[in-house]
Amino acid sequence: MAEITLVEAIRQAMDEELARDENVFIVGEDVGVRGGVFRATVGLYEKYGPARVIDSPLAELSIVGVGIGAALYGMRPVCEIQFADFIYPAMNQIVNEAAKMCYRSNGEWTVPIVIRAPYGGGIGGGLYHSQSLEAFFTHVPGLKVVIPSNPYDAKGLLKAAVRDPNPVLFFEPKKGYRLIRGDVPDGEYTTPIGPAKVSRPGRDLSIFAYGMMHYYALQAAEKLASEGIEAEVVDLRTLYPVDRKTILESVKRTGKALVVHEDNLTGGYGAEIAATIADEGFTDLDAPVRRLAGPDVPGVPFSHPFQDWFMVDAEKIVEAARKLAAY
Amino acid sequence: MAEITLVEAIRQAMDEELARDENVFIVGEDVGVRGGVFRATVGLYEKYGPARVIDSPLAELSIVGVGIGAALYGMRPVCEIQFADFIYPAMNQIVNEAAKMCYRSNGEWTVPIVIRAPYGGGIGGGLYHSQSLEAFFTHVPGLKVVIPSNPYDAKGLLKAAVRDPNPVLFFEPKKGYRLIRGDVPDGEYTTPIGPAKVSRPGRDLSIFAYGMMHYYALQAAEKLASEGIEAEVVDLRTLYPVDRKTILESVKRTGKALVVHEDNLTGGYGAEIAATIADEGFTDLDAPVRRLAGPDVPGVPFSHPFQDWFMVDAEKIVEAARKLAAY
Amino acid sequence: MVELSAATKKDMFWNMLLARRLDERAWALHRQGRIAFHISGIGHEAAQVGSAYALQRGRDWVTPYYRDLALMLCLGYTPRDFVLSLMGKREETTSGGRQMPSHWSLRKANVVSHSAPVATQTPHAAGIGLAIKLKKEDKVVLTTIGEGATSQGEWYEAVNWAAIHKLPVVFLVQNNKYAISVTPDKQMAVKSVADKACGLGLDGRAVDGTNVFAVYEVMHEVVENARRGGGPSLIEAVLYRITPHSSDDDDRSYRSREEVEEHKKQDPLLIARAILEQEGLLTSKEVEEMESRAKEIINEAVSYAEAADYPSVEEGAYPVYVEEARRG
Amino acid sequence: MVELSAATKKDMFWNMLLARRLDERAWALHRQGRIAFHISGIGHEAAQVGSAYALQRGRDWVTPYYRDLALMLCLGYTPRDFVLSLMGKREETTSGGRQMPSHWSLRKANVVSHSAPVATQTPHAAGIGLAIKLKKEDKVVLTTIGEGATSQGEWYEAVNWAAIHKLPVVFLVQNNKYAISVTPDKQMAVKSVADKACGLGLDGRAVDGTNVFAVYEVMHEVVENARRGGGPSLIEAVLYRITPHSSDDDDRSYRSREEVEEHKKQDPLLIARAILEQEGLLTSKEVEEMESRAKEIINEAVSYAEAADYPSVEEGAYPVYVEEARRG
Ligand SMILES: Cc1ncc(C[n+]2csc(CCOP(=O)(O)OP(=O)(O)O)c2C)c(N)n1
Ligand SMILES: Cc1ncc(C[n+]2csc(CCOP(=O)(O)OP(=O)(O)O)c2C)c(N)n1
Ligand SMILES: [Mg+2]
Ligand SMILES: [Mg+2]
Repeated sequence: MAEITLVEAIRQAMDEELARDENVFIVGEDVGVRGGVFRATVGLYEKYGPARVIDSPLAELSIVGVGIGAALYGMRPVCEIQFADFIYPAMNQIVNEAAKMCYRSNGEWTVPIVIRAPYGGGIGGGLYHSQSLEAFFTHVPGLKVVIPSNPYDAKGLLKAAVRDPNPVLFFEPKKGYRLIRGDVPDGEYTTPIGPAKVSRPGRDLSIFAYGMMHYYALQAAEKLASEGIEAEVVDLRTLYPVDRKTILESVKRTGKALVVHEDNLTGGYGAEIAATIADEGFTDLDAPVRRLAGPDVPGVPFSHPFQDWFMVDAEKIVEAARKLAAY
Repeated sequence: MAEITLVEAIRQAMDEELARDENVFIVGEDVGVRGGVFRATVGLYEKYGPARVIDSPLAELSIVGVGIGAALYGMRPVCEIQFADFIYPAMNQIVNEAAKMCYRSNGEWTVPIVIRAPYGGGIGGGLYHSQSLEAFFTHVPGLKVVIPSNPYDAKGLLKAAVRDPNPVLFFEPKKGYRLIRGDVPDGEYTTPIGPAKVSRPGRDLSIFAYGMMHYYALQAAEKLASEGIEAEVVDLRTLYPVDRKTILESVKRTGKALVVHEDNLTGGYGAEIAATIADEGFTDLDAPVRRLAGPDVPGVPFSHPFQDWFMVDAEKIVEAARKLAAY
Repeated sequence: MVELSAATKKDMFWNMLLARRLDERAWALHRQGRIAFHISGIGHEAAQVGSAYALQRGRDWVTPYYRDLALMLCLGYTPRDFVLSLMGKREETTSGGRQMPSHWSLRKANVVSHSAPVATQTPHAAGIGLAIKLKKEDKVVLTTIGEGATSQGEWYEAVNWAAIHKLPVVFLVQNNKYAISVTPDKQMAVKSVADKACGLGLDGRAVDGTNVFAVYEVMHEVVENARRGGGPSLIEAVLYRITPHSSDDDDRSYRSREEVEEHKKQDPLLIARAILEQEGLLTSKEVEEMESRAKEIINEAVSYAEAADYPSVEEGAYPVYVEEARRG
Repeated sequence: MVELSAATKKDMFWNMLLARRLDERAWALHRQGRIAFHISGIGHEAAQVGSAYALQRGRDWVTPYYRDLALMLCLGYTPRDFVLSLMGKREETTSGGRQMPSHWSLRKANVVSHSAPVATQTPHAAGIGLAIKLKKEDKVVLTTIGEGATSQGEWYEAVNWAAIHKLPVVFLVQNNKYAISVTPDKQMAVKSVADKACGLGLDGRAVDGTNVFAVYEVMHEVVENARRGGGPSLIEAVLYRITPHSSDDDDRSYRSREEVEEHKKQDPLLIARAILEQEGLLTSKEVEEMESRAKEIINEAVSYAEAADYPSVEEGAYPVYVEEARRG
């Protein structure tokens, strides 16, 4: 057991999977000698060589499209998109190809690919190095969408993603890369893709979050507890397909739901969670289903007062939870 | 006043806007001599010439990207994406460029572009000629997303879209192109982008729909009325930014909400409507907020029994509404 | 080049003929209202059959496009498979009735499932080529496309990958002079699609796509070159789309009947037949026999498919994920 | 070509020098922790200044990229504007503090706002070129980019458009040998970026991007050719990125110090100075004067920007739509 950072957990997962299965390879911009701009692949090029850790041309469409081709052949590519903000050129390959391949060929062809992308703001990246893109993909049957909130899950989920026979989008909260630390066991383990996790039980309201926002939600719950409000925190982890059961059970216990994400509000991922609760959890509700999310602007603006204004943080969660608890 | 088809209304709108403003031009695949694969631009090439009605290379990214450039220069491009299913290569230009231009330049640059795309199933088009894509764009601040349900609105909204200083995505229910007919006045008019419309008042429940589903919702309401259930039908028309006021007022009147779309359920556009109601309309609700939508599969499968299974129709709306009314 | 045996040459002709008659039957079925959609490969047979025979069929890989009926028949796809697909029947082999007709998939022949958005199959070919290279195997990938679709950035990125990494990929462009209604001068500023190769750093050549043996010769050379590690090639097969784009198209709006009639003189089937007859390898009688064999096979396929069941709707819900696949 | 006057040549040198000193100051501010991010144009000055002077500045259009500080200064962007941007202050001219530094926009000089995703500005240039052509005006669009970003399909599609329609666009590629850590041999299979032109059907040329006058000469020719309706050109300016990719980068992980030092000998600023001195157009004294003028201007810019206000947060909510723009 050792305490490591989120990014180190991710690096370890790739290292171990490269060692385990020779069909696994890494492809992306600057993943080779540079070790990735966030250093998530550092040392892997030296250890596994240029055939297993491939510096791609600067072209995301082909990173994914070529990855899909290799996956069709039986390889297990792990594609890195340098920032989630740059994934759009690959949308056609992800949504029309990877996601639909199994269904459209009635299971004849499958695409076991992992697409990793750092997401989220709070790091001074402005409109184009801060985006959260889960809402674009959590609407696409055939994909799995995973967002870890801590090193243990990050490592276990990424290893599971590499072994998953389906295309998996793996979004990593880049602000947490070095900020979030946690214990990771020495031996081999995976964390199943699918189940959400009640990371802190409570009775007064449920807070649903993931990634960086889950980190803040736990901090908020701590603060709320000191005020006598017991918030249950649920880490969604696998956003798609989502674990509706855990969500609804939590609402049954607490009667109140606060869905938190950093992406902008309207049409964001939280809408689906709120809609699910408003339908299947309706009779358990003691209050409106609340969402706390980024404002409806085109991105996280650069100047730091703007950024602080945009970002959801522990303080804002406390405030929203406090109001909801008092409803 | 003349009764015309949906596609003819769209054609007329472009014809009139081309005549009105020399900055307007049409660009897309086969929009020239061929008059568009759905004949939406028929006759325009002959009337306005190859400089105003431009056959693009087979490359959607550049149809939109070049359109954006021309719009920056002050032109008013109307870009046609032959089928909405083929819009993904242009996502980067739509989401990262068109949508964010005004905000990121603090209003210095604007992109008055219209992107038209036929959407939806029920025409034997299989996975790749049947997609509904509104959910990808109704999450993107800076865009406007419009879907007309009848010839009158289609003409008025498209003319308004051409004159709108912002980027407008205009999705057209292709199944309704020739099926949906309606009166259109002879003179000039526009229909404002923004407001939803109560297209049929009722007291027992509210049905929220748009495009083809709105057409079916009206049929369903007719049927329901014969059973003594008075459904209020709301045509959302402008999906983004959405008219929350009209939605919430309707729920206040009826106490029950059924959101209908043909796109698959999870993460679909209906989630946002349901989530809004579950928050701001919570105290008005007498029943769970229901959504009726396509199944969570990667697309509309080709074989006609499959297609019938996938598609939401009047019958399915009646059934869902009946259940909700009885709640 | 490897000299083709008489039997092989006749076999090539037979596949062209079978593809043509099957394609014609599809048009007939459409006119009769027995099917809803057909997209045709008439005029493309030489390019496809010549290419197919240059492959180690069943061993090499293919990411094809929708006009490749003749190619598919050479690779083991059957007329029955095709008619099942036209009719969207349950037994349909590429997708169980999920995809439109002519959206191929044939795992046993390493033919990858493709979609309708043009050019998406091209990066897959590069990726398969990369995998072959990483695994140090001596296989080749063929990927096909129309000339219009080479305007997609997707195509450029894929060819670029193959060129950089010297991947064993052959990019075959079937230049039939139209992308629905749009002519090549509106797609590209180069005179020939083959010219695109020089900007990407690979070998590029144009070949008469109406002559099956000419196509075979060039394709055989570049396929074997790729197999030996010589890297990718871009081959443009110059031909003509004799039919409308698809059964939904009305080509009279954008081209004259005279133009089409003129090109019918360059019918690849007639050209192949003339060559074989001139070489004394084929008699009229043999052609007649082939014709009736084709008719028989196609009749059988139509009856079979028409009697076959539609899928039952519950099946439509699967397999979204591999875990739900019945046959994976 | 038009012979440049002595005054103009000195002016070009001055802009290079000012850009260099401003850029160096940005690095210093970053080391001091007074700014959070800088992306540098050191080594790119000749390519940019030579290009700027080939334009009818204020009349022609530009869709630039992030390294274009020297270009922007020639077009009327000021050191004060730049430092305001580095610090994200309210008065910041390109975006009111919304965008990262070096994401230019200067409406009065027809410089279009660009984003971080590389190559997205290229289709905009084609579209502006199309508009100019449709309006029958005699303006030209310059668009700039790095060599790595020419791997994007987006770039290919845009250049293709310009070539097909003979649009008045000049595509300038600043080949600085790196895309962050990735070298051109991993981006393309052609020897020179200029070779990409032949596959797209336009004129392509490489020029020594460290010699401002050589760049000017070529750019002047192709800009005027485009203006006359002669169509687009692709110009590769060959140079070297002397600094790390950005202040977030550590280039020691992928290139040696020796390599960098070697290239510093080809410093465009030194080369321009040597040429002007040799031509007897510039004295050491004049250079000294320029140096102190630059220092003064930059000092003023830094003091001004540092004293300036941050935006107030309510402003962050606007202008998502044109209707909400305060200044539109
Ligand atoms: C991305 C995308 N855009 C548009 C279409 C609609 N479409 C189908 S085929 C076609 C023309 C293709 O022309 P070409 O590539 O020359 O192939 P051909 O059909 O002539 O063999 C078009 C525009 C599509 N399938 N995919
Ligand atoms: C679409 C996209 N992918 C990745 C990045 C991250 N990125 C920023 S600059 C850069 C390298 C650009 O190299 P090049 O085009 O050669 O320009 P240079 O920086 O060398 O001037 C990369 C990979 C980006 N900005 N946009
Ligand atoms: Mg064609
Ligand atoms: Mg570079």
